[in-house]
Amino acid sequence: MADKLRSMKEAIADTVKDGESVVIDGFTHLICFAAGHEIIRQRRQDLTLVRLTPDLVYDQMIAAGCAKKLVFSWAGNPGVGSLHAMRRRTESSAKDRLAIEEYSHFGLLSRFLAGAAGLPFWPLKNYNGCDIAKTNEAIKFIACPYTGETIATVPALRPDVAVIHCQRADREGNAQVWGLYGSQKESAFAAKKVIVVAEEIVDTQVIRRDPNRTIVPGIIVRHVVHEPFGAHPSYVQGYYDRDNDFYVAWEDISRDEAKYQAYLEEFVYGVKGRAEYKQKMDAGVLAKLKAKPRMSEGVDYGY
Amino acid sequence: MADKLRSMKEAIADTVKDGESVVIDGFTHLICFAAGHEIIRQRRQDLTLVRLTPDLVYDQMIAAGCAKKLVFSWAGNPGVGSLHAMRRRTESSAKDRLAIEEYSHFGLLSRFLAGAAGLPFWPLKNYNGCDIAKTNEAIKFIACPYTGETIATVPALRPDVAVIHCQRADREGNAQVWGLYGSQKESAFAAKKVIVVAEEIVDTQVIRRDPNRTIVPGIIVRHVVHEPFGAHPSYVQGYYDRDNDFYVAWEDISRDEAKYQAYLEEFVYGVKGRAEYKQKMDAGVLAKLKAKPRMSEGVDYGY
Amino acid sequence: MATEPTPSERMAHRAAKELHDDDVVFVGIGLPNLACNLARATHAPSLFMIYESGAVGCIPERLPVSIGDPALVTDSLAVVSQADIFQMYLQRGLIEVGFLGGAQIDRYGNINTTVIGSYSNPKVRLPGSGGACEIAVHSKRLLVVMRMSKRTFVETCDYITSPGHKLHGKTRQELGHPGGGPTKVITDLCVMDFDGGEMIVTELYPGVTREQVQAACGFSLRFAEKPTTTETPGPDVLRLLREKLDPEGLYLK
Amino acid sequence: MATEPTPSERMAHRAAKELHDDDVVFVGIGLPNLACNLARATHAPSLFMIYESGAVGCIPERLPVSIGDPALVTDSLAVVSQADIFQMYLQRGLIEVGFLGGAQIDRYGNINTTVIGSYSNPKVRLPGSGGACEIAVHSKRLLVVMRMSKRTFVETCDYITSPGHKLHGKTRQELGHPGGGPTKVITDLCVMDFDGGEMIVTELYPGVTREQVQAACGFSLRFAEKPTTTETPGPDVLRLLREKLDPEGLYLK
Repeated sequence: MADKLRSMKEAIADTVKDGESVVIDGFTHLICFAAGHEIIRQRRQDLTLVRLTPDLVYDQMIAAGCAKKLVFSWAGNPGVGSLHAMRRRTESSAKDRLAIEEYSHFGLLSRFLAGAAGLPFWPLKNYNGCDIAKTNEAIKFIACPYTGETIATVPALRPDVAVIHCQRADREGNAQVWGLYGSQKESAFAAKKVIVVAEEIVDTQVIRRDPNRTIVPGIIVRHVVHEPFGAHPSYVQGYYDRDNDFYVAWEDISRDEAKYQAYLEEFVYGVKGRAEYKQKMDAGVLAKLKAKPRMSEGVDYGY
Repeated sequence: MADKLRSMKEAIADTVKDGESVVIDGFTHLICFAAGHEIIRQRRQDLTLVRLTPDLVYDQMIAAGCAKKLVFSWAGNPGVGSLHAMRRRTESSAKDRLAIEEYSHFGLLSRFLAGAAGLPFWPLKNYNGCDIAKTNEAIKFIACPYTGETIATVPALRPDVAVIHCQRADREGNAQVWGLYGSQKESAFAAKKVIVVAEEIVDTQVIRRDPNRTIVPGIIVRHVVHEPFGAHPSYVQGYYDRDNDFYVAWEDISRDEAKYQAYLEEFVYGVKGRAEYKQKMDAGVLAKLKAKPRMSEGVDYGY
Repeated sequence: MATEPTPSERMAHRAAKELHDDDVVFVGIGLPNLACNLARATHAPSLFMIYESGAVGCIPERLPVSIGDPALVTDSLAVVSQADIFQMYLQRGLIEVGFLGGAQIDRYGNINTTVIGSYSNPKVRLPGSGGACEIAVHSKRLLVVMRMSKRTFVETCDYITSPGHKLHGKTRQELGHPGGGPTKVITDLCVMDFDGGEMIVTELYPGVTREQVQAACGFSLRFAEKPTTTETPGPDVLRLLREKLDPEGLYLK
Repeated sequence: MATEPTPSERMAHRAAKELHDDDVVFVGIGLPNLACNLARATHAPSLFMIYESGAVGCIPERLPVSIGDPALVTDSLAVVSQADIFQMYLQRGLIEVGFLGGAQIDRYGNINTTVIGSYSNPKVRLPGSGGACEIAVHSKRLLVVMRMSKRTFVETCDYITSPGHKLHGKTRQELGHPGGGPTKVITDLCVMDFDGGEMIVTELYPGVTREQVQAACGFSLRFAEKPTTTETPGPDVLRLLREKLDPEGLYLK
């Protein structure tokens, strides 16, 4: 069995190349900010960033000049405001316009589903007559061969890289997740290269004792990174809560380009990696975010 | 919250009507023989039986005269021999011919997927040039709207009834499964009426403590049945092993029509239900089948 | 405690009234979230809440700040992939009630959450659809919660993100959208139904006149012959909203 | 212990040789199951076994009696739905090696596991495809394990369940089948490769002649210029097979 454990620096350096398409998955839960920050530190350029909900981490990558294109379905700071770097580069006043390719959640998810399933397209009942299909020529329509009804299709997406944050993984990349799944399984199977980032690296025996929890098998994984606190300010069920105060505070930081760049200088360029980032956090914040245990019971796999 | 707990007798009487299509799901694991036997006892007729692997329970329903049609993808006694009642009614010597509609596993599964997803068809890369597509006109081909390549399609399947056996469920029908899933989730979501059969009925709190294990939500469930040992001679991970000796012995019983009917008389018509069936089992067999515990650990759902 | 409800509180209260016990509701962020939790705490204790994040049958101990809040997972009945949520729950037709808001809405209930201005060169870039388009396509009943103004209730949306009853000249039926389309629009001044696929004001908030409503709308509105007066939330409901459901004023700004 | 291997043992041993360490193999029931477990116990300890039942990365403590045996689940690396197995593993192209047997095979490697006689009025009704059709469509390498006879190696299959290199006049490429098609046929007399999409005998079991092989085949066979002699399993392998892997003789009849 291959030991795929690498530092985040090594994993990103070996995997993410300029001009490639990258998915850092997670839906509110398990968004790997640590990977996004490392991509910024390594000054990758011309990336196509793909994700249902770009969230702050993609906005930071856009602000840092890593992205040429964004493929997405909802771009905002949930419940708080906008992604300001993205807005500055997509509105009519923008100088260096960011290319965008836009779906609804179901449509972009369906692109992952097709890629993950090895099909060239995916069908969904959606979009007929809506402007999303008029402004995105990748969305097409076919007639159902049985009923004749109009069904939308989207093309398969095979991103170059997918980064999957999880609660635990072994050194081969067998990754287990509980709580919200997002589209982690689908983006991992769709991708050409997969990096698994785990809060904990466990012995393969731990994985084997509860195989129904594995969502990404090691056979599709290129590198494994051990990165505790790697999802902050996003969260990891059972480990730490979402830093909602940070998301609120971000609105002010990100509205102002100078403050934005100062943030990146201090918390991204100014640190070597996630361990140093965590050391900069306020102890009170860390204590507040720490999950209060709610253990499930085991189940019996015997026969 | 509705209490949907019923006896198997009540659940079948209320749910399965003559002429309907029925799925008793499970792939080797979790095949609900108890439901099949109750359908036989209630002398249902003209059923369309749907299932990837008909297994012994469908063969028994065929022998008992419940079925007019079989929709399937692999019909045999795995590693042992044939389904003899089915063979007697499908080979050229048959008098009262059973209608059959045949797919491969992937094709029939895709029919469930379409039904479960509310789509009229499902696409798959398969069948091109193969005789399965020539002898089953439900299989069609479309051109991919992006690449032009030929993709097979199958029509959605919406069975009238699905029976889902599981390790545990609450009284509302929230069902949790570990070990092999078969196509339980897909057939449950595809079906119009769902019966959940559980080895154990648990408090809803048990379900809520580990929500990632729920594969069928109560909102799609009509009745819940508590039926310990309900899958024998199939198995339930963590509860009892597959009765492989029975599957081997079945070859002799089922080859001979008289022996076959004698078996049905004794073990199906001759008992009121599963509890009585279990009482007829040899104590040594029960002891041998009883699962040796292999507990998994709990995980932390806190925040 | 001020006994006079704010417009947000009225909207949350009125939206909650649309939810019945055992309804399967696809909960969105913001006021819909609050409305659902209010309904569950009052007349609809068995309201079945599903979030597009994958949490099913949620009973959050705290008001979720986002639709992916960990409190939605803990003690939920099921957590499933988003692929399952969109395919097996929404597209399959299991969602009775969907909730949407937006930046623009027209008389047919078409909603824009994508751009103000032209799509290729927008004046304001909004978040986009998220799940809105498919929620509008598939929900059996669709509730819209929006504040009224001439900027938001418009003759023609700059962009149709989510389909209403008629778009670009075609009806939902002609387009094959399985859901029922918008059933109510709940605003800060009034409540609209749809009649023949077009918005019609059927309720006015206490003290609000037809003229005020029309003045806050960018298109010529139809009114029911005798609009009823929307019920005012009582002190119990206000206390619940202010002290228990949203003590930090996340949504009740 | 008899040192002379039986035909089944030779077939299991020869099939095992086709499996390399780290190969991702889709394991079927019967001899393929035994061959995989033999390979894992000898030269390919990291053989990655996936079963169509949904068990991934299996290390069964007992020889599985069926492909849905509980021993495949316990201590596996992952258990997934069959939808995932067929879509995300097989159709996605992750399966390196597939295994098939059958009732009939033709010179192109087309396999019949459905009926003998006509489909609508069969003389013998066989189990059908199961996963065989898609395994033949998608596996990068396909190993076929079958005993030879004029009834099984036929000019034309009564029914093509699983596609070989050419069927009804069309090649795999023309039909768009992603997998590589049959790579080896392992029989009780010899081993065949495929050359230009047609079967060619490249190995003979010790003591077996071309004439014997041709006599057991329903079509005119091609032979390599110098077929090699298939290696005979040594006493260690036989002991492993008989005492450890299949002590009850489930597959080694």
